[in-house]
Amino acid sequence: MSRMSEGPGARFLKHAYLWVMLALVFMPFYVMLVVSFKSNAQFYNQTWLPTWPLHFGNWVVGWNTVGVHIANSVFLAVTTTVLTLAVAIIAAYVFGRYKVPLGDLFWMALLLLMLMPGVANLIPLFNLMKRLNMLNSLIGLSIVSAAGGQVLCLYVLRNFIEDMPKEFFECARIDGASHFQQVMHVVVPQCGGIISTLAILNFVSTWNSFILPLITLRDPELLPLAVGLYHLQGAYVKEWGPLMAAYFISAIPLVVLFAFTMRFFIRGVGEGAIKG
Amino acid sequence: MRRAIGLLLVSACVALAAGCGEGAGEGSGGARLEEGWRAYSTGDFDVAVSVFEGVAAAPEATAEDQYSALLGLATTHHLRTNPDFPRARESYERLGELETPDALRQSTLGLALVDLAEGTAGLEGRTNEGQARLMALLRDFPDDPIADEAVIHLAASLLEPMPDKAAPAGFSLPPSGREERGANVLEQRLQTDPDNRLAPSMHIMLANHYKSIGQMREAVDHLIIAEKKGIAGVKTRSVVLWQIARIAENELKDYDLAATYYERYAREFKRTTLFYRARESLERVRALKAQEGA
Amino acid sequence: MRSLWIKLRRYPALLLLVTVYLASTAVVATNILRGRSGAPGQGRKTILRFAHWQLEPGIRSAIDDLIADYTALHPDVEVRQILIPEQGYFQWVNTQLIGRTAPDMIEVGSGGAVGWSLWPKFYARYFLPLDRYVDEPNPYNAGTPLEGVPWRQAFFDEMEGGYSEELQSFFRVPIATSTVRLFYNRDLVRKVWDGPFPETFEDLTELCDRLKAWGEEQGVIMEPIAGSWYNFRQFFNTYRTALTADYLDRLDRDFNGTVSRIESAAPLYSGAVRMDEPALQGNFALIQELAEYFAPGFTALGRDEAVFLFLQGQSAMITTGTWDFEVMRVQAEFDLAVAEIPLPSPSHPRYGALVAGPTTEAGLRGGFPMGVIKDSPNVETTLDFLRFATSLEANEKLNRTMSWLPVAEGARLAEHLQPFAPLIEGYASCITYDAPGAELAFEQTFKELLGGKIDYRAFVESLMAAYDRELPGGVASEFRNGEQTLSQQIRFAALRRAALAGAVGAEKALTADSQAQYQRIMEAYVVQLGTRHNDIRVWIDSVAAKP
Amino acid sequence: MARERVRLSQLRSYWPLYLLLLPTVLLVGLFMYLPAITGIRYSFYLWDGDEVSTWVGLENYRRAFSDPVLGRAFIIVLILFVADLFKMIPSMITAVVIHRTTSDKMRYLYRLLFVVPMVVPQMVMLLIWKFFYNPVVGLLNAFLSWSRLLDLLVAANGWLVQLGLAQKAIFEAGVTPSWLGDSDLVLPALIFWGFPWIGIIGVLIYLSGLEKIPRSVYECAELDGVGWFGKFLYIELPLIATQVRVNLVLMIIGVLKGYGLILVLLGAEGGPGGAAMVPGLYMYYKAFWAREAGYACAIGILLFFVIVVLTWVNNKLVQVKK
Repeated sequence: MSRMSEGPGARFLKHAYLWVMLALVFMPFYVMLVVSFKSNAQFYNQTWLPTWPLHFGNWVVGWNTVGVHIANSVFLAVTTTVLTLAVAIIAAYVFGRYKVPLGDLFWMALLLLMLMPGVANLIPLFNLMKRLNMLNSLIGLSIVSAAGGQVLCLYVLRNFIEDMPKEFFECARIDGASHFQQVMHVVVPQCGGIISTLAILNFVSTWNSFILPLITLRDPELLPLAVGLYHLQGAYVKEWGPLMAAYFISAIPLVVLFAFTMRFFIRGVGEGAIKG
Repeated sequence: MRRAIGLLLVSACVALAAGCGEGAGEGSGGARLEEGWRAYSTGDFDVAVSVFEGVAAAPEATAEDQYSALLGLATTHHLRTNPDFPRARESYERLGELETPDALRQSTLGLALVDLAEGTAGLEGRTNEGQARLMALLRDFPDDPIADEAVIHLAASLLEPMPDKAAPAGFSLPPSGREERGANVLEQRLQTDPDNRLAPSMHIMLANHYKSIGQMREAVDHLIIAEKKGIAGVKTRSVVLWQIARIAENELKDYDLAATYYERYAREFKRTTLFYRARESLERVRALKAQEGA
Repeated sequence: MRSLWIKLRRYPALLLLVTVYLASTAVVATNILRGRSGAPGQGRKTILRFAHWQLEPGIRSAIDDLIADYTALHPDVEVRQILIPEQGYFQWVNTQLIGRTAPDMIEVGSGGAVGWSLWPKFYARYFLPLDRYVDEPNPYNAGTPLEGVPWRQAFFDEMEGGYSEELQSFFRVPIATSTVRLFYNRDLVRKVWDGPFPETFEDLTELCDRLKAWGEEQGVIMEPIAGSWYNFRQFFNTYRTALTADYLDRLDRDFNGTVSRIESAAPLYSGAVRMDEPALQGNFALIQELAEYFAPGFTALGRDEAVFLFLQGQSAMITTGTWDFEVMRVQAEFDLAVAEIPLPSPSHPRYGALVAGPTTEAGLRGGFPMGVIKDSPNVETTLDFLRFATSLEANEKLNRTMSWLPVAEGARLAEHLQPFAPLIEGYASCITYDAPGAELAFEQTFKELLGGKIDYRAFVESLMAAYDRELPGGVASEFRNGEQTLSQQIRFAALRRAALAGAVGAEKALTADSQAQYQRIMEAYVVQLGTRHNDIRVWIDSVAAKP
Repeated sequence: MARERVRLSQLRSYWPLYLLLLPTVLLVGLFMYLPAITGIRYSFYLWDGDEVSTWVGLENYRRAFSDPVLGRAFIIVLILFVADLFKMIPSMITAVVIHRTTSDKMRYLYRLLFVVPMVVPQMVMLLIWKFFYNPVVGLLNAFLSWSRLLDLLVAANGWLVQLGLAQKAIFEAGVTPSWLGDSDLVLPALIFWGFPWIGIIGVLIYLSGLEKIPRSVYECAELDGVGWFGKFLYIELPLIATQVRVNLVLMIIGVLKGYGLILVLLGAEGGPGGAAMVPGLYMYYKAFWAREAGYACAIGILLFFVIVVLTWVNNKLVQVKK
């Protein structure tokens, strides 16, 4: 049976297609880079191709505007992610292993939440945060975001734990492991892949989250990147070069993150979906 | 699902509990009352209510404190953004039981206003009750300054077009005769006490009434008197001057009068959007006058 | 411990993450600590926060200069600006106020957004009434002609820009003001136009035609007028006033000199005033004619994009206010000049007969108004800063550096700002087309008309349809809001009454002499009541008159 | 693994489980359900979002059902939804093509490369696309006029008008189309937005499905001489049904709830003639601009029901054969 491989023409076609697609997908990346070196005049006269002289000054300006916010974003994103997963994993363990009375009701209710449009609930949520003195504080913000992240994480993790062989838990239990220990020593190692994937997804979404920080944070020195940059570009005359440089800088941490975790991620998303 | 709801209630309580940050601070009746009134004036009604209730309930509260507290409580319930008429009514009545003349007047006026408000909101017969109360107030305390405000509210309720679900416009004009009564109330007050502290306001009301029924001469006369008696508000004053001049020119064709008041307007209100128009109109009426002369 | 280290080494990503996280936590913590505003008296610096939406380049630095001058006098104070883009500003302020996290002072002026109409309500709830301060002299005016003059008298408009009619009380401190003009690129204009800049509408269109032609023969992009919806409205308002000012006597049923929204909407609704009357038709015909010279699809362009076109010389003109002048001066690489928006001359074939005159700026009030948050811990310091900002010298300097018009009485206008001096002669706007409830519909259909999607007839039809559909509801809610204002006034009157009737504490809670205020409020109340009754009558009549 | 059933009677020994659930329950209940419930409650009020609120019963809903703007909004969002159905295809194809590339190394490389653009901030995409559509200096118009496609469009438009198939001229000679400023072009512009419409998450999800296909299946197909398209139709498509369904659900939710893009791009009125006023945006407009938060909540609830129905239909239609 050596007819598996197709002719060279077909193969070339496939690769050609993929490279074209890649080119298109990378377009924004390219533009971001090119424009970040332009003065407004250059940007105006020749937007899409590199122009000389390159204005490295833009990057300095960009850094000055963004630098302040990076720390906030990292703090916010990491705190949120850790909190979200810590809470979700434990709950998922219960949902995945046991049928506790009324558990399913809560489960249904949880899934319904995914469909709730948020705008109108924004005001009540805000009032609530006010009552709890959670406004203008990164911690408060990350707690709320963690609540938002629950639904997806639970949904995916539960299916995973459900499909894990019973034996793992049984052995652990025979060794007298408490529920919590079972989570630590059985669930976490076994679901490492999917957990890290969820972590990345959470991280990215928090990193890009906009409306909530915009509303709940007051002091400029607390703002995360997305909002800080929004303020920068809300100016009545855009300085395109520094703007793009700033955005580029704000993207770098994500690049680093991906560089390290790509492997889990690519696998994880897939696995998660099949279970879903 | 019931479970979920129950959960929500629990968490709601948590939230509320956490929310009740500002406890009622201590302090002498006077200080607390000032705090309450300030809260009232800045629109923190919940604070105001809690303060006033606190003082009113305090055993050591003096009669004055009681009076101020109950008045504040009633007024807050009555005029807060989402009025609570039943409780306002109840506190006004408590106020009335204090039996100092001041308390009695304030409570009567308050109750009347609540009645009127409920009447406007569509409760049957309330309007009449309110008006009756106000008349009683006028009868019992004719020479107390509070009567002035009573007159204004009474007149207002008689003159105002009533909201009316049935009417295509959502409002219906007052039935014939009611407006006249409104006007009479004002005019009587102005006869008995022509220089009461709200006299200018009353004249303005009368002027508005006459304008609306097209008796422009009377309207202008009242405006002129109001202006003579002295209007405290700068903006109000500019409007009055303009109205006199405009009506005199367009309706009465009394160019002398128009000229005098345009002139005053142009002299006193340089920094208004009507300034240029006033100067222009002044030229015009002068020209017209000249024509008449010739 | 060691085992943990080994574990970590196995996951470089994790290791990195942990370190970065710890670092960022440290930064965040220090930020928060530095951000803590110490209550006055303690060793720590007092931090004033100051939110506004003037993101125009140059303004921020100008205000920083002001702050520097102030902190030079008061080393124990630090003032920080919070700049929020205009699009998000109202929502931001709104939430900060409800959340009681608002900064010490915020800009509370009138922007275009629907939500701005809510300010009065906010003043009453969240802002500090200034009545008890405005009559004290401003210490920073010592040694100037204004020495010893009460604060409010030290403003060119006697601080009317800070007075809230609805609440009969001072709530704002204006620190600058501005007017709207037509900016143009003299180099470009000279290419096709010799002699002075057009003073009539017909010359303006002529100029635009020439510019277009020139652009074509040069083979460069040339959209004569740079416009976004924002900038376009300034044109529209000017011409709306110019062509409809004489409707005053027809619409102003209670002779109070102003046309209320209902007085304007009701006749259009009933057909007493018709969209096909020459003045109204002319108004839109003129604006359509003008729209030809804007960049295509300008209604979808952003304000920044319009300025960009102008600065890059792709357009020769733009209308905007003083607030954009500074950035233009700094960034324009051409000879920038300013003129008034030209009106059709009386001899203009179609519009000449309809034009009443220009829009008056006699009513100009102090702008860039700052409100003081009543539960800020630093009220006194905030007021002191505002006194400084509005003192003769500081205010003159501030406005020279940021190219706005000063508000301090007798402050000199910088030479380059002369063209912005307010014009006294002219009229106030009269008809408004965006009737209560039909705002959205008007904006949408109007854009259709300008985009050439629909002709005037279709425009009028769909607008009138929207009137029929939306107006009853809109008017009703307009009346509801009116009721709220009235009950506000009764509320304030009741406080004064209580004080006069000797209720303990009420007198102290007041901001000024209760007797005078009581009378002022009652007057304002009866005037309001008159307007309201008049509006209701007008509405009833026009509903009855509607075929 | 079958889940262990815990009976009420056993709760004495199993109560700690609830302890483990507590954090989630608290978080979700407090920060997601409480606001949602409040929102539902206020949908029966005339509420300005702050403190002015009066009970009006079903008034808001009655109003919603007779509100032409809202009706139009739902039609618009429907159009966008249908368009997005087609916009799912590129991801599918890409996934299939990647899957069919024989060398494992390349396959991995491609995935890697496709993931990278995920880091580009949304705002940048927005700015770039907005500039791309800019009528005066935008790339699109430059391309159209350079490639003479514009003239073609003008001509086509002209014919359509002549044939009476179109009423008005959208493209006119000498007038550069303003894609975001023209009520007839806004929707197309939004639909074309984000070309080539490859969502990496989607691609990965499909790939994971495809991986489950045993090589033997292909071999049989080869034997029967099934063409590449046949393979796609008979082998691949059925096997990724689950994934398609997942993506569909995500897509439905995203489209119907979404408004951020249009808000930032075209403003709260939904662009010229409100041509892009989607329900989500209308809700936002009512809540934060018109300050009719009560009405906004009502719209939100209606929207919620629509989404529920759609998701249900989707799960019924896209059947998964195990």
